[in-house]
Formats: sequence, structure tokens, C-alpha cells
Amino acid sequence: MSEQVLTYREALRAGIEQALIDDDRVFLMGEDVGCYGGCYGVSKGLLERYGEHKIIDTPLCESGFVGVGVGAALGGMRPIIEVMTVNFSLLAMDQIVNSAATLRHMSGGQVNVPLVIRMACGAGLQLAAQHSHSWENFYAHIPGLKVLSPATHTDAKHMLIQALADPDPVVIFEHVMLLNTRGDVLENSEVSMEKALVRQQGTDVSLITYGGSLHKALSAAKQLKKLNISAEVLDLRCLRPLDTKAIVASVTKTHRAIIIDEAWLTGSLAGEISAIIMEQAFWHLDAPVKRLCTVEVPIPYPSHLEQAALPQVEQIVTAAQNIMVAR
Amino acid sequence: MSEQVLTYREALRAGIEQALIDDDRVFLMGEDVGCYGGCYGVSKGLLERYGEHKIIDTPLCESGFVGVGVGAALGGMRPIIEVMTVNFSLLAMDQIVNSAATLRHMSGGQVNVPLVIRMACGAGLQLAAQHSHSWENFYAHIPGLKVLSPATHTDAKHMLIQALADPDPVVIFEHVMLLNTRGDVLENSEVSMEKALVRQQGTDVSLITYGGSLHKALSAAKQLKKLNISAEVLDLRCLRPLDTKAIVASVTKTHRAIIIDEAWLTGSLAGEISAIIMEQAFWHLDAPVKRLCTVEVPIPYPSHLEQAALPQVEQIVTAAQNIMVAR
Amino acid sequence: MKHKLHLDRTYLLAQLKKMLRIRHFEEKCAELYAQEKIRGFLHLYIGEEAIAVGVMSTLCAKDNIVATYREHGHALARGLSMKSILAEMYGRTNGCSRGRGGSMHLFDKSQHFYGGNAIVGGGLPLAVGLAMANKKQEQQALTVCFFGEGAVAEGEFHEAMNLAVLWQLPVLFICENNRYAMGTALALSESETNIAKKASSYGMTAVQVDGMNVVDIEAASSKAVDQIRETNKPYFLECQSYRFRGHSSFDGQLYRDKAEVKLWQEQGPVIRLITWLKDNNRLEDKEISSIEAEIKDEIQAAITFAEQGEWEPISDLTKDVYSPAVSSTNTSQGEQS
Amino acid sequence: MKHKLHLDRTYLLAQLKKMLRIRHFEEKCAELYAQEKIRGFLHLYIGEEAIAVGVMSTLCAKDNIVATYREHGHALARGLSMKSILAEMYGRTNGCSRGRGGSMHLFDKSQHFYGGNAIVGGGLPLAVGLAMANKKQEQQALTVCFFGEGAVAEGEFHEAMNLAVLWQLPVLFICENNRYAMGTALALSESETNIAKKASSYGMTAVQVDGMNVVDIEAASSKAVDQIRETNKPYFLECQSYRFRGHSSFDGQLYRDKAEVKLWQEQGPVIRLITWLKDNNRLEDKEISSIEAEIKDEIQAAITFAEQGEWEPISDLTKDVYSPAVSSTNTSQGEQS
Ligand SMILES: Cc1ncc(C[n+]2csc(CCOP(=O)(O)OP(=O)(O)O)c2C)c(N)n1
Ligand SMILES: Cc1ncc(C[n+]2csc(CCOP(=O)(O)OP(=O)(O)O)c2C)c(N)n1
Ligand SMILES: [Mg+2]
Ligand SMILES: [Mg+2]
Repeated sequence: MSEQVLTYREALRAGIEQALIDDDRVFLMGEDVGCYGGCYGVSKGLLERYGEHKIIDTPLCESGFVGVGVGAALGGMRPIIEVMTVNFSLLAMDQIVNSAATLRHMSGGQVNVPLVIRMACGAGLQLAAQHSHSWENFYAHIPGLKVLSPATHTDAKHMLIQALADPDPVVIFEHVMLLNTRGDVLENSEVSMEKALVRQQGTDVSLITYGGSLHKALSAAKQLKKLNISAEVLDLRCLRPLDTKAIVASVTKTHRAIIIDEAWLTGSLAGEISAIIMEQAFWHLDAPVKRLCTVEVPIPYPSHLEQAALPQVEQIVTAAQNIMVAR
Repeated sequence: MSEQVLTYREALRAGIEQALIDDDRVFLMGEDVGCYGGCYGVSKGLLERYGEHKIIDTPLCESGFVGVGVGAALGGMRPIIEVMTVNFSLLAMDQIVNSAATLRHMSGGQVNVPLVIRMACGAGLQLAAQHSHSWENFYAHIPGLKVLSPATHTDAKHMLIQALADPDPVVIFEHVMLLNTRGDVLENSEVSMEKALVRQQGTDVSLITYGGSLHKALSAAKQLKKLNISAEVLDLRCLRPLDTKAIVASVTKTHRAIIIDEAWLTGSLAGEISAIIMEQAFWHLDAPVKRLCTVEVPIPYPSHLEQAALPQVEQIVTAAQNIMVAR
Repeated sequence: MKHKLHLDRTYLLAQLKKMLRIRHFEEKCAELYAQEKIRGFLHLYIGEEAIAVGVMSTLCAKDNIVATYREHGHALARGLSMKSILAEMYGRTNGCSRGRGGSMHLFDKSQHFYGGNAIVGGGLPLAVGLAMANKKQEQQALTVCFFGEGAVAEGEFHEAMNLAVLWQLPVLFICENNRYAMGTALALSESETNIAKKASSYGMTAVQVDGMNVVDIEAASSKAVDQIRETNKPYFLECQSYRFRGHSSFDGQLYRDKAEVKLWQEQGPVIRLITWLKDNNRLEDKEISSIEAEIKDEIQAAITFAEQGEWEPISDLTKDVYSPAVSSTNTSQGEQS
Repeated sequence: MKHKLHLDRTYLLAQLKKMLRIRHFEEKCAELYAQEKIRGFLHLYIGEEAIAVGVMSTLCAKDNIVATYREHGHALARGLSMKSILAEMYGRTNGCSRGRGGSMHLFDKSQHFYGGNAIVGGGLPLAVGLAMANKKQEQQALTVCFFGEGAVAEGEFHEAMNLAVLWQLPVLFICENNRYAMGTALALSESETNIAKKASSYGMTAVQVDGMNVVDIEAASSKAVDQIRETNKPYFLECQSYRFRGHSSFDGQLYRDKAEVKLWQEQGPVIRLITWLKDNNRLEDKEISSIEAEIKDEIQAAITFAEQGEWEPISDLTKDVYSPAVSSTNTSQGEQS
């Protein structure tokens, strides 16, 4: 497959452009996606190229324009809705949960909501307590939704296209710390959007993660190799439905698992993964599963405190060393 | 301690009345808490007795009146805010999470938000997909909040009073299926609001639960006794912070645990409890921890489907029997 | 394609029948609720029949409808069969939402009837979105959104009004102002109690109409629909009405006194049309009886249909959470070991 | 206790100084941001100084203030020390929020300065609640809420306006209409671009004022404050203004052209007052230089203060999540085994 090297931001944009070109029902709608070029520049240039019929700047009204997206999807369109960041998505959550996710079931299967909602997420930019949230699990909890977390450049481009092909509502999380990174973008997606992928094979311990933390896990795996610990890195990719088979397969092989998740510890998706391993791979475990999550504090502004709150590569390395000698 | 026998609804009301009498800064505010008497009749009669200065009917605007409650708490009052049901709380979630829970930290500890937010929750009344949610974990995930789940009549009355004594925002979940049940109300609270309580001693398996499911667990424990299985029932009571010591103590004793939680399985608080046991009591386990949660479907209207979706006593009994012979 | 108003005797009798059909259906629902055949929440439309009947009379087949939990009347007036509606409330698979939704979630895609929304205000942006889809696809359809005056205080009302006007979308907003949101009187809910005036502040035509007069409603709606089809712009109708029964199945009605209810009942939409027809068109009691007999038969047939409906098997519990032909999802109950 | 307007030379010079203090502080912040001394998002108030200065001049010590992420000017004008503000942006413990908040979350309880809110519209209900607390406790205080015109489209704006008027609470709403919400021009955001007119539809006095004229703002705010203190009712001021810089640190400003910016800059609040003073009051350049020298010193002192501030130790990471003396909570990072 031929490849391109792009930034994550460009890969996202390439996905949106391909969708706009391929399907006339697709449009992009959200705050500042047009004239401004997107709060993080993802949609820069699209308004000029595709016009205001396809690139729609909305007023500040998250519940309103997400609800409009749900209605437009019901009416036969294929909207891509950008909620600037997950931090503002609480304002739209009722429409996402009680409408988008639920309409199909409430109507006895008569209608469906082919809607894609994109949100920037994550911490690391010193944006403090109201602008650094990792709330993937809020959405992963909801039957009727699918939730994606593209961590690679190929996924950044292609998951959007896969999501648009899905007849049901899909939420996509784009970690802000990835935007400026460069990477290969394959011409096609590697696999269905609902599958987890082993990004690094290993035999001693499974590092299970997604999104912005994948790269920390991969760095840790490199360091661990030097310490003679063979870490397998599993990229969950799809947070709902979870690819439990892949999780169980990895842990069955390595007998040890560490979950890295940028959410606050309590009530995070990491807990869910740990519970799944408990239920489906308990007898294969040589040590208790560990979680490395964000410390339970609203993200503080100063860099040293922010970084201290987030899971870090060194912690993964230490945790892996400890788990190898556990009990 | 002298006792009273009250319905859960009356016990809630008794708590509110005591708070109104004891502290002049307390008032109750929410949709239909006054003239209507509360959507589930909890505040019936209070408007007549305490006046519209203390019992404030709001328009339909969840974000607005919850935010007003946050501001009033900042300004020195002790508001009790009733969000009719958790189902509508998504509309107020931004104010709860990004303001109430976060202001103290963002201000470097200068301000605090002594607010109590009450919400009805749970399924069982055939109210279908938009009116039957169990979203305790959404709030249990948030640093800065405390989250209570009174399952007994004593807790229904006293937890409110304990919550009002707390300087930080507290969310209280009141399960709708409990409202009409009658039970003893002790004159004082049994213990701090942040402690879990063993409601039934046992040695073979821990049934860990909270809120509306406590009574199912207690029934199951009774049946299990006849089957010669000694089940311990742990009522979590406080969902944030979790009383992990009590969880670990129980599992360390019984070596087996089943978590019963009315939330949808994936991403539920049950996963968190399972993960905590994994992390802190793994070597004590004789069998993998099980979760009994709600099937992942928006709650269907017909009773037989609704009941099939929810965790049931028979399932607890079966799960306990299975866990005794696990491996 | 302007909508023509008919005011002849035959037409008005037909409108009367439509209202009576809703009235008697709702009364029967109350009975069936007492018998526990219908469960959950039940919100009756009694007293407000003129609104649904008047507005629906002015719509085309491809126009979309978005309603609330108080939507039996809308569904009947739109043309969903009474059978499928009642079966839905019985929770049977022959219900219009296959029994999954119940009273608050009546759906019929073939009739462009998009529910049945139990979140107050939740349908407003949805309706704007449907209108956007129509406009983008250059379909000659409009979307009608019914909601109570209680929804006006919600932020979503504001957001939806602004978007509909800003983007010039073909939506007909119908505010059913029945004076109470549960037990909250309008004056306790809105600083500006003239809802139409409030709506007009967004820059759209907004009109108050007597919600007890089916002819007035049809006339106002007809004008609105014509203007929307011509201009593709939104339009707002506030229908002043009253609900004769409690908010839902659980309501002690402590918040209003009986005299007030009686006053409104005396000028109810059914009694008013009957009186008018009697005064002006020699309507005879036996004509009413014969209409009512027909309705009674229809209701009886609906009950039979509903009672004969099947319960969906529990094995299908997770059906319709996701569309078919998409890979399976986590739906187990956690007993995986 | 009516607020008196002073328009003498000394007073106006003092007002000029307050505006220049904000102006130069913000300019220095931009520099310090480029040097990476300040991080995160940085929203400058350049061009809008007259609003904060004019309004704050009319308040009492116990009045509450709620602002947005663009609040440096408000904090300075309210009386927070420049030192504590800059130290906050440096993330040091001698910052006004102990370094936890940064640029978007300046707090000072002693000055009743309640932040610094980075959720657009999020401060509106908060302000209404503070006003409710004042009214319930019969304190003679009012609450001022600053927000941008972009917030007007949010549902929370609507909900807050309605509650403030419905419950007659002493809030002064100050809409800083700088014509853009990030890159979204007012006409793309509101169907009704006259914000004061929109606010008046809730039933409160709402007035437009020239946001570039500090005297006009003070006069309008003074009138508003008097009326609020007299009636305990809310009041709305729309200040027509413009932001001269980008929305935040990341902004290519593709959405407006330089000519437009220049036009507004020419009638900026600082230049306007200087011109007026020169024309009418023989203001001399050396007076300005001496003011600017003082400000420069203050800024230099603030930088020194900020740079000397301490970094909070990582061991205190979970401080101030909960109030002290309450039992401990789950704050570990999951490495419990
Ligand atoms: C967001 C939300 N808040 C609260 C409720 C509970 N509730 C259901 S109906 C209702 C009253 C609505 O009144 P109105 O909009 O006037 O409609 P009506 O019932 O009078 O037809 C309330 C408060 C809800 N369903 N959704
Ligand atoms: C609820 C919410 N949505 C989006 C954002 C992102 N955002 C931050 S400031 C801003 C523009 C606000 O414009 P306005 O209210 O006019 O204030 P100004 O920045 O012009 O002072 C946006 C969209 C946010 N912080 N909060
Ligand atoms: Mg009503
Ligand atoms: Mg602005």
C-alpha cells in the first residue's frame, strides 16, 4: 500500500475531505470549523474549497447544533459534527445519549442516526481544570453509540470514513497532543474500526491502551526491551464495542497486564478493561492487572503538576518491572 | 436509639425538614418541588410549611437552576437542589462538573461549594429508554464531588443532613423503586456518610452493591442461606470516595465477590469495584469477581423486557452458586 | 400549492370526529391505565385536541412531525392507526414502535412521525435538523415541532429558535401552551408570559391563536404552512389551551383549583365545535351518537388488536440497539466466566 | 447611595492610567507568552479596556464579579494586584489562585472576584446564584457578570436571563460585544444581532453603550448600578467593542481583514481618551510618559515577583480537590499493589 507522511491534523483533514468528496450527503458542522479553520486548525481551508453548504459554522450552542446533526441524520444526511473539545460536550450530552444513541431502539428499529461526532480530547497543553478532560468512558458506557479513539495517523484518516459508513452514531476522540505529530498514513484502513490492534508484539506483559497514551506505551515498550522485558502493546482503537477477544488473547499470552488510560482512575475505562480481564482471563494471570491513570485532581495549570497528574512513560516502565516480580 | 417506621419517601422528606429547621441557610430548589409537591411527592407539604422563600419552584432549565445553586452556595447559602431525575441531569452536568466540582481547585482553595444535589434514579417503573437511567458512575468519576446512594430508610433521612454538613458538593441518588417501601429510621445516622456498611455478615461470598440493588442482594443472601451459602452483603453507600478498605476487608474474608449494579455493564462502577479488588485483593481471591449489571440496551418499555434487562435476585443466587464451584 | 380552508358542514363534522376520536381514545387509555393494561407514565391530551387536529389538517404526507410524550393525539391525527398506537401502549410487537417505546415514544417512519420524546425540549433541535435535511436535499417538505410552554425556559428552546431563524429553515414551531408544566404555572416559569412575543424576538413570525378553536388553529396553521413553503423560513404558533386532566398518571393537581379547570372545560374544543355546529348547522344529537358509536367500535377493535399482540421474546432483548449487519457488540450481562 | 460621576481632569487621568495599565500589562503578557513564561491559552483584553475600567469604577467592595477566560483586565480593574495576577500566569504559588488556575482562572475571594470561567456561558447562572444569595441574606450587594456576545447563543444565557428577571435578582449583565466569538462574526451567530434588544425581551432594562468610551460606560454602568440597588432587579448593558488581537494565542485571524481591525483601533478606548484630554484638558505627552513609566515599573515588579514565586511541590498535587478536615479520598494513581 502506498503511503503518505502527514501530521495527525492533516490526516484528520484528509479523512474529512475524502468523505466530502465521496458522498454528497456529508457535511461538516461545528463551532469555528469554517472561517476560523477549526479551533485546532483541522478544517483549515475546507470552507474555501467546499463552500458554506458543506462547511457550516455554528453559533455557540452545543446542545443545539448536535441536536440539529441528529435531526439531519434522521432526515437522510451524513453529518460530521465537530464539538470543539470533549470539555464542552457535556452541554450536548443529552442529545448524544437520549437522542442519537436511543432513537433507533425507542422507535423499534424504524429509524437510525448515521451521525459522526468528532471531539478533541486530553491534557498536556496546560489548559487547566476545565479544558483537559478525558471522558471517553462517559460515551463508551452508552448502548447505541460506537466510540473510536484513533491513535495513529492512518486511523486518524480512515476511522472517520469507516464511521461514516456505519448506520449508527459514532463518537471519535482526537487527542490534542497528537495533532502536530507526523506519521505514515496508509492508503486504506488496516482493519475494521471495531478491532483492537497489537502495535508491538511481546510475551511478558500486555500494555493495553488507546489514544494519546499509545505512544507512551510504545516508548515504554522500547525501554523495557532494553531491560529484557518483552512488552506487547495493544491499541484498543474502538472503545465501544470493546474488542474483548483481543484483550483476552493478549493477556492469555503474556499473563500480565497494565492498562494505561488518561482518564481519572475511579470509574475510568481502565476499570472496565481490568474487570473484563478478571472475568475472562483470571486463571491466566500471573499477577494482578494494574492501572495507570490520571491522578484524581482537576488538571492543574502548571506544567510540572499537570505532568505529575498524567500517566508517564517512566511509570509504565516501573510498573512493568514491578509486575514481572509481583507477589 | 429510638426509631420511626417511614416510607423511603417520608424519610427523605424528614431529612429535608430537619435541614430546613436546623439551618437558616438551607433551601430546597428544583422543578415542581413546591406547588406540585415534587415529581415523586418527596417534598409534598413543604411549600405550605416553609414558604416560597425556602421551597423554590424553578422553570424547566436544569443547567440554569443547578448553576444558580452553585452560585448561591458560593455566596454563603446551603442549597438543596433537586434535579427531578438523573435522566435530566445531563442538561446540568456541565455546571456540576465544570463548576461545582472544580471551583475549589481552580481557585487554589479559596472558595468552596457547599451544595447538595438530589436526583431520583433507576429503572423498574416501565418508563422506557429516556427515563430509566443509572448514571451514578458519571458522577463517581469526578474529583471534587462526593456521591451518595442511600439504600436504607435511615440513610435516606440522615445522608442528606450529613451531606449538608460537608463543605463540598455532594450528589445524592434516590432510587425510585425504594420510594414506597417502609422501613425503620434511626434517630441518628449509623456512621459517617463515607463509610460502606456490611448489611449482612457472611463468610463464603461478598455481594457488593448499593442503592436499589441492595434489597435484591439481601433477598438473594436469604435464599443462599437455605442453600448453605453464607453471603456477606456490603452496602457501598458512598460511591465517591469509595470505601475501598471495606471492600477489601470483605473480600479478604470471603475470597469471592459478586458486584450487583443497575448500570449498564460496560463502563459501570461495577467495573471499578472489580478493578479495585483485582489491585488490592487479588491474592485472596478463590474465583474471579463477577459483575451483574443491566443488559446493554436502552431500557425497553414492556415489563418483561425491562425486568430481563435488570439484575435479578435469581441471577445473584445462581451466580453465587456458580462462584462457589468456580475454576 | 396553497392549503385551502374548508368550513362547510361536512368538513367540520369530520374535524369534530377527529377530535372526538382523540378524546374517547384518551378516556379509554385512562381506564386501561387504571386496569394496569397500560403502564409507565401516561400523559393525556384531553382538552388540547384542536391543536393536533387543526395543524395536521394542513400538512402533506412528506412533512415531518416531532412531538413530545403527550403525543397520542398527534399520532392519531397524523394517521397512525389507533390499533398500532394502543398496541404500543400495551408493549406488544404489533405496536407502532414494536412495543419498545410505550406511550411516550410513538414512532412511524412511513408517516414521518419522529416520536415521542420524553426529554422536555429535546425534540426542538431535532426538528431543526430534519428541516435542514429537507432544505439541503431540496425536498418540498417542512417539519412541525410540537412542544409545551414549559419547554420555552429550557436552553434548547433558545438554541433551536436561533438556529432555525439564522439558517432560515422550514420549521413550524407549535407551542402548546396549556398554562402548566406539571404543576408549574406559566407565570412561575417565564419572565415574559407572552410566548409568541418571546419567539418573535428571534426574528420570526410568531402568532398567538386560540387553541380551543379547531377552525382558528387550522386557519393559522394553514397561513403558517403557506408562508414556510413560500419562504423556507420558520414560523411560530402559540396555541393557548389547557389540559383538563392531570399532568400524567401521578398527579394530585394540588397546584390549581377545580373552578379553574371547570372554566376551561366549558370552552373546550369539542364542546365549542358542537355548540357552534348546533347553532349554525343544525347538528343533531343522533349524528354525534353515530360518530361516537363508530369511534367506540374503533377503540374496541384497537383493544382487541392490542390484546392479541405478542410479547417480544426475551431472547430478542438487545435487538435494535444497533443496526443489523454490523458486527456484534457487548451485550452480555457480565456472567462471562 | 448613588454613584457620582466625576469628569474632572484628575479623575479622567486616573481612568486613563487604569486603561493603560491593562493595555501594557497585556502587551507584556503577549511577550512573555512568546518567551514561554506564560503557557496554556492566553486571551488578551486589548481594545476592550474601557469596559472593565468603566464598570468597576461604579462598584462597591462587597459586590461580586464573575468573568470569563478573558479576565486579566477585570482582575486588574477590580483591584487584584498585578503581581498576583502575573504570578498566577506563571503558575506559581504566589499567584492569585495559588498557580492552579492560570490565565483563565483568576480568583480572589477577598475581592469577591469569582473567576475566570473557561466554559462559554458557564458564569451566567453562577452570577444569578450569587445574586440570589445576596438577596436572601439581605446584603446590599450586587453581582456583575461579564461575558462575550458569543455566549448569547448558548442555552445557559437564556436560562440565566429568565431566572434573573423572573426572580428579580440584583445582577448587572455586561455583554462585551467585541463582534467575534473566536472567528465567528456576530451575524453568523445571532438571528437578532441587537443583543440589548434580545435581552430586553426577557423583561429587563437593556441598553447599548459605546464600549470604546470609558466615560460613557461608567455613566451607563452607574445608572444601572443605581437602578439595581434601588429595585433589586437585573439590568443589562451591551458594550460595543472590538478585540484588537487574535482570540487567543492560537489565531491566524483569517476571518477578518486588517483594514477592519485598523478602523476599530483608530477609535480605541485609550487613543480616544487621550485625544479628548489633549483637546479639552491640555494633556501633555510627558504626563502620559510619566504614567507609562510608573506602569512599566509596576509590570517589572510583577515579573520579578512572579519569577520569584515558588513551584508547588508535586507532593501537594491533590490539594484543594476537597476541603480540608474531611476524610481522605481516592487520589492514588492506581499503583496500589
Ligand atoms: C429535561 C426535562 N426536565 C424535566 C422533565 C420532567 N417533565 C416531564 S413533562 C414536564 C412538564 C413539561 O411541561 P410542558 O412543556 O408545558 O408540556 P405539557 O406537559 O404541559 O404538555 C416535566 C417537568 C423532563 N421530561 N425533561
Ligand atoms: C461551551 C464552550 N464552547 C466553546 C468554547 C471554546 N471557546 C472559547 S472562547 C470562544 C469564543 C467566545 O466568544 P465570546 O463569547 O464572544 O467572547 P470573546 O472571546 O469574544 O471575549 C469559544 C468558542 C468554550 N470555551 N466553551
Ligand atoms: Mg404545559
Ligand atoms: Mg466576542
